Amino acid sequence: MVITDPVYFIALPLLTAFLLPLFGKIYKPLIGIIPGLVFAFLAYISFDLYLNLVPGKPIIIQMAGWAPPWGINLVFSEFSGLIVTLITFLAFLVWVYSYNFKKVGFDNSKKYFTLLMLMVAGSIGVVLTGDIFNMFVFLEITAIYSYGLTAFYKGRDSAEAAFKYLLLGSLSSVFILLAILLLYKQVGTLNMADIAVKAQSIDPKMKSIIAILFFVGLGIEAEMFPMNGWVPDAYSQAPGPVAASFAGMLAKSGIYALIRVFYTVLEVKGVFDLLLIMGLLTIIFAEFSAMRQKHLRRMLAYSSIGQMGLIMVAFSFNTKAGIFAGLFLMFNHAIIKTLLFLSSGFLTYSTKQKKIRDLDGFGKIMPFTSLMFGLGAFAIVGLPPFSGFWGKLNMLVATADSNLYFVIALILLVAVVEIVYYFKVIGRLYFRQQHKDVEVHNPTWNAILAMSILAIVIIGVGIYPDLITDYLTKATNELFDKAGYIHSVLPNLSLN
Amino acid sequence: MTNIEIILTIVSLVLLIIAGFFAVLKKDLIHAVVATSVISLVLSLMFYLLQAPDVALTEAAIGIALSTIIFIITVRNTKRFEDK
Amino acid sequence: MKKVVVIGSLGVIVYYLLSAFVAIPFGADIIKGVKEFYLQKSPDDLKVANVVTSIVVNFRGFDTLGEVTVLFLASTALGSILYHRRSQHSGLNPQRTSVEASAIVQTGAKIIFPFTVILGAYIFIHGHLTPGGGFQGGAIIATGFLLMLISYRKFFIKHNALTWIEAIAGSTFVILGLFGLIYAKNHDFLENFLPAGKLNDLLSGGIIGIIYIAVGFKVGAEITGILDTLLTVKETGLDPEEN
Amino acid sequence: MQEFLTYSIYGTAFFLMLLGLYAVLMKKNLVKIVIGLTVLDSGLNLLFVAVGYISGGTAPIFSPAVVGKHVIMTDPVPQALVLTAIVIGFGVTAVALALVVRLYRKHNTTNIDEIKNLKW
Repeated sequence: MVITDPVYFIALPLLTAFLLPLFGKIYKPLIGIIPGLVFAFLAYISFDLYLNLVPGKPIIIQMAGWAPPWGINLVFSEFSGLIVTLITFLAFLVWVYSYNFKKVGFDNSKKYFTLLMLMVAGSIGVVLTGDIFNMFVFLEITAIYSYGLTAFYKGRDSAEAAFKYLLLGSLSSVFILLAILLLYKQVGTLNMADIAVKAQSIDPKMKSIIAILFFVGLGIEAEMFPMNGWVPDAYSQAPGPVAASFAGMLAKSGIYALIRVFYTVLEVKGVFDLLLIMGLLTIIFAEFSAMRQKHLRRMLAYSSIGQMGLIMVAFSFNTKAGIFAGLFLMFNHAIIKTLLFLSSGFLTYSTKQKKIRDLDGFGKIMPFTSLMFGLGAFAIVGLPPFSGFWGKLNMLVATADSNLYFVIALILLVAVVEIVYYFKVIGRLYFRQQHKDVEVHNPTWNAILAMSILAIVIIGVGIYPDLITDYLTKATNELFDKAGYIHSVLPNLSLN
Repeated sequence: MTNIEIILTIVSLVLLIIAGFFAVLKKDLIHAVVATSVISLVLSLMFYLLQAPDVALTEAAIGIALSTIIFIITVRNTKRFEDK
Repeated sequence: MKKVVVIGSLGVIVYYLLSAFVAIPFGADIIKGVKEFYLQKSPDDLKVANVVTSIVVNFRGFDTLGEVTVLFLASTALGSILYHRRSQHSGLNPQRTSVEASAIVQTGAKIIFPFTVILGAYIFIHGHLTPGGGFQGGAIIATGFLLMLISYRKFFIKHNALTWIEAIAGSTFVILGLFGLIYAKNHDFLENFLPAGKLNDLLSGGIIGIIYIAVGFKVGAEITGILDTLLTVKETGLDPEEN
Repeated sequence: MQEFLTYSIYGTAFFLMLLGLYAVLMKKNLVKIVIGLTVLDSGLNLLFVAVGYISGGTAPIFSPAVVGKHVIMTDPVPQALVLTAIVIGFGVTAVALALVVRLYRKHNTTNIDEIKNLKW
C-alpha cells in the first residue's frame, strides 16, 4: 500500500518543485515534462484511492508516527478525497494547456511550473489536513502563490492587484492566527477532531468570538463579500491558466476550509445565518457588477465570485440537500470556470485591450475557442443539457426544502442577469462584423486537448448526471456526519 | 518571575509602545524602519524573559537583521520620505 | 473624520478581542492538552532535549515542510516579480551599491564573515540541544552573506551554487520523510528511522538533527537568494519594460 | 500582580497590533503600509508567546542541569507556532517589498493616491 499513500499528494509536488531548477540545468525541456508526469501520477492515484474508498472508512494518515491528537494527520475521506481528485485532475489539465505556452509569449516557464507545483501541494494540503494550524500554513502557501503569480506579467496593473491582495491576505492570516491561538488556549490541542470534541465545553461568548475571527479570516480566502475587492483584479491580471487555477483550485480550497471549520470543528449557533446573508450579498454584488464590466476577464471574475456566493448559500442551509447542491455547484464551478478561463486566455490574447467589444466576430476566425467559450457560458448559466443545469436545479430544490422562497426568487433573478451578460459576449462572438486589425493566436494542440476534455466532462455529466451524483451523495453524508469524522480520526476516544 | 524580570518586562513594554509610535508616525522612512528594528530588539528580549529562547533567536536573526535590511534596500530603491 | 471612524471601530474590535484574551490570565497553567505529551515524550522517546525543536521537526514536522516551502515560494515569487530579461540589459552589469564601502567596513566584514557562518552552522547543528535550529542558523548565515554583499561591490553570489544547495537541501527533507514510509516502525512520513541515541548527546534524536541541518542550508540559501535579488534590482529610473 | 501583568502585556500586544492596523488602513505610503504589517505581526507574536507563558516555568529545554528534576516548563506549542508565523511573515514582507519596488518603477511614486488602481 506504500504507493497509494495520500502523503504523496503533498510530498511529491514539493519534491519536484525543489528539484525542478536542477532538472532544468540537466536538460531544459524536462522543466515542462516532469511536472506533467507528476500531475498525471497524482491524478491517477487520486482516482485510484477515491474509487476504492470504503464508505465510512476514510484513509487516515498520521505523521511522524504519532497518533492524531498529538501528531498532524491527513484525512482522505469521501468529501476531501472528492475535492483532491478534482484538484489533481484540473492541475493536470492546466499543465496540458500551458505545456508549451511559450509559443504565446510566456517566458520564464521554470518559475511558472515551480509555483504551480507548490500551489497544487498547498491547496491539496488545505483539503487533506486534519490539523488547524497546518491548514493555516497551507493556506499561506496558496496565498503567497497568488501574490507571486498575479504579478507575473509586466506592463499591466498586475502589481497593484497583487499588492491589494497581499494586504487583505495578511489581515486574513492575522485573524486566523488569533482564532487559532484562542482556540488552542481553550482546548489545548490543534487537531480538528479533538477540538470538535472539546469545543462543547468552551464558553459560548468565547466561542462566538473565535467563530467570527475564523469567519472573517477564511472569508477573505473564500472570496466572500465585502472582502473580495482583490478578486477581479487578480483574476484579470494573472495569465490565463493562472486565473483558471485560481478559480478551479484556490477558491475551492478556501471554501473547503470555511466549510470544514464550521461543519466539523466549531458548531456555533447563528454562523450559518451569517453565511447565508453574506452569501446572498456576495451574489447580488458580484452578478450586478459583472453586468457592468467591459473587460472579459473582469466579467468572468465577478461571475466567479457570484458562483462562490451561491455555493456559500447552499452550504448555509445546513441540510443534506443543501450540501449536495453545494458540492454539485462546486464541481460545476471548478470544471466550467476552468474551461471559461482557459478559452478566454486565447480570446483575450488575440485582442489588444481585452475588452468585450474587441471580440466582435471571433466566432468565424477562432471557431474552436469561441465554441468552447460558448459551451462554458451555456453551462454556467444553467442551461440543459450541460452539467450546470443540474447544479442549479439541485440548488433550487434544496432552497425549496428549506422554505426560503425569497432566495429562490433571487436565484432565478440572478440566473437572468447571468444569461444577459454571458449572451452579450456570445452575441458579439457570433453575430457581429469582425474588426480589421486582429492578430489571431489560434490555440495550440495541447490547449485544444485540455479544453476538449473539459467540454466532454461538462456534456457527459450534463446528459448523465448519475456519473457523479453517487459520489456527491457519499461526500454529503461524510460531511454531515460529524461524529463519524471524529470517530474515524480518534478511534480510541470514549465518547462519554 | 522575579522582581527584576518584572521591572525589565515593564520597561520593555514601554519601549515597545514608544518604538511602535515612532515606526508608524515618523515621516522619514529610514527612521521608521529603525524603529521597527528596535521593536524587534525589545521583542526578542521579551521573548527571552518569557522563557522562549528559540523564538527570541528567530526574532533576533529575522526581525532585527534581515527584515530591517530588506526594508532599507527598498527605501533606498524608492523614496526616503513619506510625503504628507 | 475618516481617521476618527477608523480608529474608533478598530478600538471597539480590539476591546472585544482583549476582553476575550484577558479571560486567559497571564502565566496561568489552565489547559491540559497535547503539551504534556510533548514535554514527556520528547526527552523520553525522541531523546531530544529541546522540546520546541522536537515539536517543530517531529511532532509538527509537516508544518515545517510547509514553512520551508513558504520561504522557497517567496524567493521564487520574488524572482518572478522582479524578473527582467537579461538580454535587454546585457550592456551593463547589475549594480548594487553606487559607492564602495570604506576600508574599515570591508576589513571588518571580511573578519566577521567566517565567524557569522560558523555561528550559524553551530546553531543549526545544535538545534536539538540548545535554543535555535535550522531557521535561526540559516538566517544568521544569510546575514553573513549580506554583510559581504553590501560591503563589496564585486562580491557576487553564485546562483548556480545557491540553486544546487536549495534543491539538495529541500529534497533531503522530503526524501528523509519518504524513507520513513519504508524504514520506520509505523511507516509514517517523517518518522524517525535512525537510532535515537542518548539525551543531550550531539548525535541524538535520529533524523531530527539531519532534517534541521537540511532546513538550515535551505533557509540560508533561500534568504541569501532573496537578499541578492532585492539588492541587484536596478537602482534608479523607470524600467523601460514597464511602460 | 498577575492581573496587572495580564493587562499590561496583552494590552501592549494589542496596542502594537492596533498601531499596525492603523498604518495599514490609513497611511498612504506603500513602504509605511508594509511597516504597519510587520508591526502588526510583532504584536501578534508577542501575544502568542505571552499566552504560552506559565509562571515559574523554565524554557522547554531538557539541558543536563534540568534532567531528572521536577521542573515546570512553559508551553512549547505556541513557541513552535510563533516560529512558523515569524518565518511566514518574513516571506510575505519580502514579497510585499518586491511589489513596492515594482510599483515604484512603474509609477515613480510610493503614494497610494497617485496609483489609481490601488484606491478602493
